[in-house]
Amino acid sequence: MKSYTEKIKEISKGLLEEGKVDMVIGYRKGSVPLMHQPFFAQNQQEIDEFVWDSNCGLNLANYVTDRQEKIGILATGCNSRNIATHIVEGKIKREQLYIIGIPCKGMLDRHKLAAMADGPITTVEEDEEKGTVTISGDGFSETVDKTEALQQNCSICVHRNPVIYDELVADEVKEQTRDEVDPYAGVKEIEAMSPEEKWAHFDDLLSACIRCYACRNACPLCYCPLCFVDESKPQWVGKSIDPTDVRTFHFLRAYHCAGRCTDCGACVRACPVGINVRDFTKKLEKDCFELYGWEAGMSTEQRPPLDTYKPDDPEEFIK
Amino acid sequence: MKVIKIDKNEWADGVEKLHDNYRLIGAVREKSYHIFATLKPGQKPEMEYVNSRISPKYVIYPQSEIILECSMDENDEDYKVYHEPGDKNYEEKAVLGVRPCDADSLPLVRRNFDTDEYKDPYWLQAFETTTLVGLACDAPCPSCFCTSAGSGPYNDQNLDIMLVDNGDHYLAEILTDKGEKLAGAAGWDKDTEQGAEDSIEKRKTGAESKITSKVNTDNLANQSLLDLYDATIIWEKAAFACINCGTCTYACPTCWCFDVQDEVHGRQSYRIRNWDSCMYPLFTHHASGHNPRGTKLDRLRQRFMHKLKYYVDKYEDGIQCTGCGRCVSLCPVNIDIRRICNMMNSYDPESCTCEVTAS
Amino acid sequence: MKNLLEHMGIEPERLHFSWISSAESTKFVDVATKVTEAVKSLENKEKKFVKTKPKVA
Amino acid sequence: MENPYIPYPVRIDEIKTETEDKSLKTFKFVFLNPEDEEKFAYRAGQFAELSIPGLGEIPIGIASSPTEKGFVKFTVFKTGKVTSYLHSMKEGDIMGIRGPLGNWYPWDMLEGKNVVIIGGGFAFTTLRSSIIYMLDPENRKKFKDIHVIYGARSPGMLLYKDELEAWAGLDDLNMHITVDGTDDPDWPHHTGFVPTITEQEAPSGTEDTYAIVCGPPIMIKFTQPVLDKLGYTEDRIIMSLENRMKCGIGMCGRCNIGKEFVCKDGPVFTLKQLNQTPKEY
Repeated sequence: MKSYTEKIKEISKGLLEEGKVDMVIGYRKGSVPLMHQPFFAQNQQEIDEFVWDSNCGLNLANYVTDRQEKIGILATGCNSRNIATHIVEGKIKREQLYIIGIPCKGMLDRHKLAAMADGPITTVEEDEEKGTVTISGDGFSETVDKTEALQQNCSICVHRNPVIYDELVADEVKEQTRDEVDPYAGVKEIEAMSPEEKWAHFDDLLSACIRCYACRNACPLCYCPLCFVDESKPQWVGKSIDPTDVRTFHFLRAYHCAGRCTDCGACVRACPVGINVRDFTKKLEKDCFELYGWEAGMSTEQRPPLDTYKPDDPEEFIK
Repeated sequence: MKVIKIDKNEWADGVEKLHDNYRLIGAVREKSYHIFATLKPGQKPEMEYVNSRISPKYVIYPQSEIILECSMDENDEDYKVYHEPGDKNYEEKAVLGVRPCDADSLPLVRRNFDTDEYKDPYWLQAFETTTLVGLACDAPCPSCFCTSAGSGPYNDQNLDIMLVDNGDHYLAEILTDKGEKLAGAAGWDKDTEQGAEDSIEKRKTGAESKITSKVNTDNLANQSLLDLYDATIIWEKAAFACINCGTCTYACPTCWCFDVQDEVHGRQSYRIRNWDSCMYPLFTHHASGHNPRGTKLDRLRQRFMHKLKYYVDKYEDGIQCTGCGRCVSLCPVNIDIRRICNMMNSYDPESCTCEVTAS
Repeated sequence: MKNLLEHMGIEPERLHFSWISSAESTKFVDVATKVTEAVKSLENKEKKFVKTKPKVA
Repeated sequence: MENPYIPYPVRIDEIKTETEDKSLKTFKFVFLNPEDEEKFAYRAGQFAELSIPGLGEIPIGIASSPTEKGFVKFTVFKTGKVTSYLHSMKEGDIMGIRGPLGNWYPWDMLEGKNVVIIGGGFAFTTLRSSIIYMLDPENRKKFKDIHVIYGARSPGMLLYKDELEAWAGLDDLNMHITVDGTDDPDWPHHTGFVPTITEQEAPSGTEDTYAIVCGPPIMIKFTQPVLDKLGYTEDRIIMSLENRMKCGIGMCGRCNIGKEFVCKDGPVFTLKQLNQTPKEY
């Protein structure tokens, strides 16, 4: 990953020096393990703070919404798909962006690792040769395969390379195929449940929700100036932590992401209480793939399926 | 102050007895971390845990709470006349194993809810009926900075009892009448052996030495409020990263802001108080459309200025933070209050520069 | 919409989509009756997404 | 322990539409329990939360004067969810009032002084309260010259028209009514913006002259330099602020400007105080 970081710095330097962009958006080293900070650089000193490794989880597409400047931006596979979605939805212009493509090897799951650790984690070390991650803290040290330490969305990811970019920081990584990994294994588990079991599953899933809206705000798709949960005329949903209101919020938010979600995992990563919000969104992603053959953000030309009508759209549900 | 010894098996027996007299709240494991929750009959709190994910402030100040209710039926006596709900329950409760940093947040919050002019009956009644059995903290996190934020891992100032884990037994400081009463109800009264207070002191020094990160606050009161407010260098980068979620405020033991919402169900209307967050644009949004804190930067600055400057000036009693470190470890974009605090403390308005620390 | 609602535990019988023109009053009555009966015949009577008193402190 | 969240139940006694666009109505409330009126003892400049069960509360300045007994009055602009509903309510309907809240104009300090009241648009409500209060025979002798400068967009948008006319005829009050513009060739008052009329009509800002300014931000912005020029120092300019509020008692945390809460430490501040806080209003 060192080579990635060096290359990012080199490209950023060139972009700023040549005046091609006004700022470059990347990450700087975080003050706690597993958490780097989205950061913009406008000079050499700031470029020097850039870092790239498996702790750059928050989707940077969030940071270009409606911006007017010319921007250099790092983009992994999913980030680039969200940038493409932004372009399609008119939230940024392609010509404003210089996309520094990052072939991605996945991000570490901060919730999973915290749960594995026998105490607070103070350091995380990655051995790229061996493909392992070592977490340690006061009186413990544990080494696991990186594949086990990855965010779930990363471990099943089939688009690790950016779909749009101006320059890559390294050669493309090998893509996982749908034969090797089943992106929908988690969804299928829930689909196999009875209605009661499903209801109970989501009750349990959401029981810890504190409605901080980190999932929504970490999501690059959630850029509405006024979210439906915040509207008062009419008020669509209550604001307390009543289970019905909490579920309504999650259900409707997921639905607003249907056909647009790239499964970047920012929502899950941001959640302070570790709720797998993807249990909602992944189902919609699966349906869009199976019903419409659609994967979000693969091109800057096509609008998402729920945004368009075709005479041959499936309509079995209408009786 | 009296110090007694509670063998760990006596602890378990005592907790069993306490179930009869108190609603007990303690740390329980929720999936991969701990939260504070009401214990079921017979259930014991976990005493070996990294501090709870979200602060236990909701024990006294629930995230959502019905504060008033009335009927919407013309035939009822309380038709459209709001009154306190009839089913409010302020039974005696005890929090077992609360950390000193969380207990130390209560007087900071109290000064908001208990003023000369107005008293919040809900917070105060819940607070007054709560006995706090604290657990001195031997397992601080890397994000903890309580020792430089007016608290400390062995700070017993705001507890009724403080337990110190001493191997096969707890050494228990009985600090208040409430604590005395609870110890009595649990049947804990064994004298300590000689040197107990020395062991506490020794453990305290050990725990404190584990806390290596700190905030500098000595210069905050001297800084000009408007200079800090205008110090772009402090706010710009953090505001860029901020996604304006409410994680920091909801996890924080010293944040208290709330919203009030009316809900009608059937023929009954409820006035509900919900936690709110200064991070949300709607928090200050006028009906006219104008928003005095309309940008991310405004809102992020409000949170830190509130805790580290406005309240330093208002109460002249230090920062509105006990150093529990939750916002540091939970912020999805790593905005670190320690870093911001040190920047504010060291800001030089002449040169518009400040010291930037690693954390 | 239907898929996600079912996914989180709403019984399929509780959800129905029909295309009914404003002129098709008989079809509307017919569908409404069928749906009501389908819901009534469900074993699980627990009300979902129905809020009576907010479940808060 | 007194519960500060419980409103006093009131009945709407009278509703009067104030302006030609019907966006402003004055509500006269009578307390359901007569003893509540005493508990609701207020000073001119304070506000209260109007509470509509099932919808919520809104903070509104009290438009009646403490010298008017038997009722309280509020003039409400229709803008959000609660105010829109309030505008649809009828005489006889039951709702609630919680207060009085906040501070008031510094009446003790203003004793023996000249007072200039400058108001614009629908921010005139607590100024009405103040004028009625000062004109009360018991109180009038406490103040020296009183000037009132009040402007609205057009004659039809002026609040309290009958009272304005009555005040204009008084000897012990200098009333200056103005409108931005009018088609009425017989309009007997000023035409022009409030800052301009202030420059023409307001007395100079001597040591014993104080200005109370209430109005939309744009009016305040342009009136301030005029007052400067007239010699008003920042500690003799008094303003009333509005911010989004919920609790009204300094607890819910949203209306602060720096370390002050607009709801509890305000809404009345001197310009001097405001110059020491962030401009978050």
